[in-house]
Amino acid sequence: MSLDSKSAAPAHPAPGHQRRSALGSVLKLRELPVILALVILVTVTAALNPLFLSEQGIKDLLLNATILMILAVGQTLVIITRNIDLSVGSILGLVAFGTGSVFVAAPNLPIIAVFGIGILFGAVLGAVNGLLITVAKVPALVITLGTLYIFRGINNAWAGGTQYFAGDRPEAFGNLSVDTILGFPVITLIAVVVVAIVAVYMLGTRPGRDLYAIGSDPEAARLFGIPVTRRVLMAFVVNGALAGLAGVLYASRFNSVGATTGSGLELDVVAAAVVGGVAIFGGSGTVVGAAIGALLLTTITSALTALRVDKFWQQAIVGILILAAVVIDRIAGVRAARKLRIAEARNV
Amino acid sequence: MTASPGSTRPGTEKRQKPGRRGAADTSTVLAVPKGRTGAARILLGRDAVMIYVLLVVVLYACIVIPRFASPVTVGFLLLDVIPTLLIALPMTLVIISGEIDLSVASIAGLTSALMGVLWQGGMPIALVLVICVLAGLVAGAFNGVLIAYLGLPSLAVTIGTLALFRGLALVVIGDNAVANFPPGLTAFFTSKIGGTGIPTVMVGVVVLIVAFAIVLHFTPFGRGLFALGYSKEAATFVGIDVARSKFLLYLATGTVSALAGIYWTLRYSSARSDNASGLELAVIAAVLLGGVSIFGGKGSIPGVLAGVLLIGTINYALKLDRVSEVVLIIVTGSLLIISVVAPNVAAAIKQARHSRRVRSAPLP
Amino acid sequence: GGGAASEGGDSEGGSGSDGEQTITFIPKQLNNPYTDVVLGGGEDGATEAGFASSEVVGPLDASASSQVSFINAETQRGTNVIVIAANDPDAVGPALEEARTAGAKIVAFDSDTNPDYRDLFVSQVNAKDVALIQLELISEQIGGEGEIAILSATANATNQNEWIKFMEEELASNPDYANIELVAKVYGDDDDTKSFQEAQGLLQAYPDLKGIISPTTVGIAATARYLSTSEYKGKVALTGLGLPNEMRPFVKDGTVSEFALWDPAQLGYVAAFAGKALADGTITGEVGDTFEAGELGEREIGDGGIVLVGPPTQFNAENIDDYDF
Amino acid sequence: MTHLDGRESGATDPNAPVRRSVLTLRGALKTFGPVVALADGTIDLVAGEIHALVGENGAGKSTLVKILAGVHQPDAGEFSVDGQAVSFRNVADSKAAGISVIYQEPTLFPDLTVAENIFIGRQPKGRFGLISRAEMRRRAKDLFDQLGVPIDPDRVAEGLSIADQQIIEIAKAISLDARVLVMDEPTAALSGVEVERLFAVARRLRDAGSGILFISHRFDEVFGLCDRITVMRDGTYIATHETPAMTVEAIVREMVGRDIDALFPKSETERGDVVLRVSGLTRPGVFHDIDFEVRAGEIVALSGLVGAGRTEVARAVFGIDRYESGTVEMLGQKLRSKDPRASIDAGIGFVPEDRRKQGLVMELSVERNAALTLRHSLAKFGLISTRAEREAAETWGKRLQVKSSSPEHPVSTLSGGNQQKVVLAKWLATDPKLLIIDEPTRGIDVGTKSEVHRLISELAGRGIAILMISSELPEVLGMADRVLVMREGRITGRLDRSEATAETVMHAATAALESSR
Ligand SMILES: Nc1ncnc2c1ncn2[C@@H]1O[C@H](COP(=O)(O)OP(=O)(O)OP(=O)(O)O)[C@@H](O)[C@H]1O
Ligand SMILES: Nc1ncnc2c1ncn2[C@@H]1O[C@H](COP(=O)(O)OP(=O)(O)OP(=O)(O)O)[C@@H](O)[C@H]1O
Ligand SMILES: [Mg+2]
Ligand SMILES: [Mg+2]
Repeated sequence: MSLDSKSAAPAHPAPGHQRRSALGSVLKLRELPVILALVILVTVTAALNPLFLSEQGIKDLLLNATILMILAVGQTLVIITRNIDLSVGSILGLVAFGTGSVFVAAPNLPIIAVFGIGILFGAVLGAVNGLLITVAKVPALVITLGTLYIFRGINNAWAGGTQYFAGDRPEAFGNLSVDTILGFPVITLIAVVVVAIVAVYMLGTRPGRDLYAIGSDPEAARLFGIPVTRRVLMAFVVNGALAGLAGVLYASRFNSVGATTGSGLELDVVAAAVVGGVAIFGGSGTVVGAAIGALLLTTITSALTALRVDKFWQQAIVGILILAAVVIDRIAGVRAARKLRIAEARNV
Repeated sequence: MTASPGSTRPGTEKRQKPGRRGAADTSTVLAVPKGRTGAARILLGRDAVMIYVLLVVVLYACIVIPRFASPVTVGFLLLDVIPTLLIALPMTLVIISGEIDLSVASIAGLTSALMGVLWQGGMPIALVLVICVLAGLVAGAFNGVLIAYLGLPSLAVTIGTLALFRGLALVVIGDNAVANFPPGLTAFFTSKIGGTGIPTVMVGVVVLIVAFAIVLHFTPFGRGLFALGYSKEAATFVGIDVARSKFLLYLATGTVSALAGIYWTLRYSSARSDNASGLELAVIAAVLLGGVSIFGGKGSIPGVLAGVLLIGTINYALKLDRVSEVVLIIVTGSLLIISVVAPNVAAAIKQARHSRRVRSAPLP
Repeated sequence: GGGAASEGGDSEGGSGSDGEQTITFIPKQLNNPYTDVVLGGGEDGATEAGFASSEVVGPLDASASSQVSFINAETQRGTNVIVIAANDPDAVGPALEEARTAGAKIVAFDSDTNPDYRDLFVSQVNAKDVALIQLELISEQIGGEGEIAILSATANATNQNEWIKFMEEELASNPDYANIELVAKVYGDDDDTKSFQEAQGLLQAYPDLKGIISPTTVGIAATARYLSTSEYKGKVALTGLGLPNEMRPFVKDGTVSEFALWDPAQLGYVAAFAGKALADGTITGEVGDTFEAGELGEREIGDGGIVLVGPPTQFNAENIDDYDF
Repeated sequence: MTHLDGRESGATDPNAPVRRSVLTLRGALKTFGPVVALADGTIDLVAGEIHALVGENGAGKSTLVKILAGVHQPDAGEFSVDGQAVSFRNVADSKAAGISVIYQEPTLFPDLTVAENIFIGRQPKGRFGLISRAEMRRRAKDLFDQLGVPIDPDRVAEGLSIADQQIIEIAKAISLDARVLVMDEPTAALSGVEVERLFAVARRLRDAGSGILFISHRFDEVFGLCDRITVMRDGTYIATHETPAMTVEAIVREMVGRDIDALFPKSETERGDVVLRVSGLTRPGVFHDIDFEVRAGEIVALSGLVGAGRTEVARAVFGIDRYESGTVEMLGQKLRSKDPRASIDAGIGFVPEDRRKQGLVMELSVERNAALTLRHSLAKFGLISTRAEREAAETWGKRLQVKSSSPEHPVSTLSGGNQQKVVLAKWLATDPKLLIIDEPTRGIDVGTKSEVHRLISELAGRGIAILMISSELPEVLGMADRVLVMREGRITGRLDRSEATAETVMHAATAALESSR
């Protein structure tokens, strides 16, 4: 072949647009729609019902979101690797009941130790999921649907009719979800710190980026030498640990923990991640987005109540919100793809 | 053309070094290159395992649990599993085509709510039923448009419609419950065929089962579903209309979910917004237990039938034995996990044994 | 607890012949503290009344249809007496019919079924009394005027709905309550989290709310928890039906001043004796029939086939430590 | 069938290393269940050489590569790096040993940016030990400058053409500064220019002391680039030769164990009536005003540089993609846009360029794949039977000599060439009037290649109209009755067989382009 001039390679765009303006990158954020939705929702509601943004109102909004936020962050790790964990509700239930039991068995245990035990317990349950999935190489949806039942069954067998109430736990522990620092409830601050740590990890470390690569194409990741098994296992363990943390916080905030604590939570958690722009088939999305998704989902319920919207409409509206999030994400994706194509076509 | 011998047939190769046992094994395995067809294929396949497990469980229950072996069992058991059984049929096709539908139970609930309101509003029951089925069709079409034509991920979409349809059910009927359906009709839905114990409605269910089995296993459309479950792109290249196929499947899930909703309402003679809630996970568990691959492309109706009946049987047997539902939950979860883990473990053991044998063979 | 009791199901009982009578309790939902107390009384009653075996079976979720297959299985086992707290008055109907056809006696307790489907209903107390007590308590606590709301269990709960109906009627007709306005009814589905958030929503949507009535043990405890952790503690009154053990901390910290409940154990106890009398044929469930309910003495079947157990007790800071359930 | 024992035909002895061996594999065995993919994998790579590995489809080349890469663990055999015996448990081990691999199938992460794709797992770190994106972008740009291709490092990999994907793979591999670089058919998707650039890079790496293992089915590349050649057949090592001592014929004989027929067995055929007529076909930004016709018995080649838009035209004609204006007529009937089913019914068959993603359903059995195009015609009363499928599949499998252990096995267990045969079989089974073949011999060995060419000629001889897209100039010149040349989405040259030469085709594909700049 006789061609050697560089200009003969026609299909590539000129790399002229590398420096992007700050505004441009904000506008390109995947999380932008959900942030906008949240801002609009809060503004409109507050305008109609000032109580919504009273000190107590804000505190309630944040408290409501806290547990779902932590769960959504964990779930995001797992979803990004093209897996899913449906058992989080059951893990949360087990750990919450476990927390209740620990306080009853050892009332003088330092609170921090109880957190440690809860997180560890969750991590172990997450590891059960992760090991089954990675070692036996079976789909996460099937395994975690299985453990959703099994963990719940164990919780039922363990707890029976026993429930532990807020009164069974030290007051300092319950106060974590009452006291505030700078207007933020303590447990919400814990959640925010968790989100921040995981976000940095996902964005700026190699193992974090590996998770995206794995979700983007698991087979390629294996061929490329990314330790897929270890990373996916880690994602499940972390998710379990976060569900464990959420379980401890649940015990701090709510009154009773027992056999059914946390049931049915799994779909809410996945919905929060989806609303926050996490692609359900892995490879893209951020934990910050998922956290905001969780905040939006819990806020919308409060907002509708505050606006005295007929309660029968509330669930339908949540459904529409989820669908809207999916559609918007899609439109954004299509537009990005079209832009790429146009950029290339011009360059032909 | 004179073909060069395939690397997969080393036994015929003159250059093949003798005494390598792995290779020798291979040639004997490959001495039957013809595939299996018909009955043999079904009886030895993955689906068959579930059928055998079902048979064993039924037998065991008959021996161990007093009164289990009776027509009464058949009746109560079938009445319990019919909603799962119904929805599992289209769900099988949906999952084989590589999608999922989490909104089925909500569609059933919406149908139930609608039925209650319309009947209470004084509409003739026949018309109520027709409208309810149409409502299911519309709900399915809504899913179908979003998933098939707008190309949105089904897991995300149906989590949304799971909430939406259940919400609409609440909007429709609120916190009311309607119970005064025509006694003849509700009685029909719990009636049995003679002394067999088989519920009369099973006749209709069987017709649906046969229809879905034929569509999936013996029609060009069904062949297309398997192909597109594995690879939508490749399916497009052989002229399969991916969007249309998927749309039709969601119509089917919508409609059958409506039927399940109607059954539910009339069997329990109670129309409420929360009817059948949580059924979606039970259906999916049964379908997956029946050997359908969650990634699409693999599965069969006989396998799914076995999966549904297996859970149903264990459920009823445990109840009859007054064993707590806790056990059922744990058993269901474990079965689900075992059903996917076991084949992989078996394959791994086989491969490990094979490798060990090959490795231990003396090298030339 | 109830869960453990249901495990021992391998007993060969239930043939139903020759006085070897069997009784099975089907609560709304297993693993619920209130239910456990009720069933505890039921077990005692069954033993004292002379049943050969007594069992507890039931669903883990309180949905309308979940009890049906348990009734079916009991029918097939030939259980003589089925005691049930219905999640839905009608959904269990056809199954109960079948059980009766097969010879079983049906006693409803705690939450009634449609009267066509049972032989009698053992009610905690006169529905109207329960409703009125709660109204009295809230009126007292808010000083006789202001907005109140109700946080109930599920939207279909038979017993709660009946009480709410009486409350609404009384509010409309009794001049003492003229200044009290019922502004909302919400449902926590007997789920701790849901009830908690419904309570929170109420306070946000109705800034002038003075008091909440929660006629369900789960609801009142969850609401109390929310109030005690928020700025509304001590400002918004709360009453309703609660378990003393669950409510103790909230009474002590001033969130709740007074609430009510009957003794749940008596409910199960009486139901067991009623079942025995039905099975023996000493009563048929007619109005006016009487039977002996062990240490609680004679009971009479009232209008609508209802047996009353006893008056509700009111719990407050003074007496709450005297009770343990 | 003749079998030549390769070891006798002037082979160098691999056991007597001339220079320092960086990598030696001897007697490697790899089985997958009943399939013996590699019976005797042997290779000896020395520092500072480019070493070709050749063999027919299914000879076990890629399997050998995956053993070197640590993807597969051999069942038997000796493996040493730098004289030290090694056994890799996974890819990471292989990487740590300095082996860098470009696989036959591109392994990019579609959601990640191009830069991140190159540096995944070893991203440059900046402050606080966190990844520095700026640095990563800069290095990626350096690499592309080196390769002379302007790919935007910040775009996501999703939607890149196969050629661009391959270039990123190459960038990734060379950025590793590995001592051993293994390239499994890196040029299959590349055009002449890019191939030349790749070769320049490869030579530079060799001169810097790396050992390079190069796999290709194109002999001009093998002979033009490589210092030594190792031949494999049927999973077994045959021989290693110094390149200058060898001829194409000798290599081919070793590869297939016999003499093969001439490539391009073109036979003159009668041209019949117009079968396909495309007029004014336009999709803005992709192709414009495409007019051409294909007659019965005629082979029309669509030539041009990679990215000229040939595939897009073919997809539009077949109905996979929509077009904005223009018409496609099949036997006088206008075809609807975006309706492949109608195209199939009208008698068009389409062998797409990406056989793994488009041509086949990889996990489906061989027979199901072969019968997929026939699902409607095999059905009786709307019902289809496995037996009918099997028979149809077997008929065509035999005709095309598809090598598979069982028709029930997934088609993914076949080698690349045999997969391509299954694709051809499934379309031939539909008895098409027009066959569109995109890159008919991509990744196909010489033996099969000549077979495919003979088949195409034979089909044309039977009156089937053939539209062939090919990036291989010799194939185009050897096979076509007429050549259409595309450039930047337009047809810039229409050449009869008599006029078509390497110069005229290349001129049409590039000349105008140069004058416009
Ligand atoms: N994972 C697998 N499972 C079963 N068989 C396999 C697998 N991978 C490869 N094979 C078989 O091993 C043999 C060698 O395949 P391989 O891909 O190494 O050939 P190749 O020389 O690279 O061919 P090509 O030139 O077509 O790429 C083939 O017969 C193939 O079918
Ligand atoms: N998926 C895609 N997304 C965006 N642009 C694409 C895509 N596929 C192809 N293109 C662009 O469309 C144009 C035509 O590409 P096409 O693949 O048709 O070229 P071709 O001539 O068939 O080359 P090849 O030899 O690769 O088959 C090119 O500019 C290419 O970059
Ligand atoms: Mg290969
Ligand atoms: Mg192309």
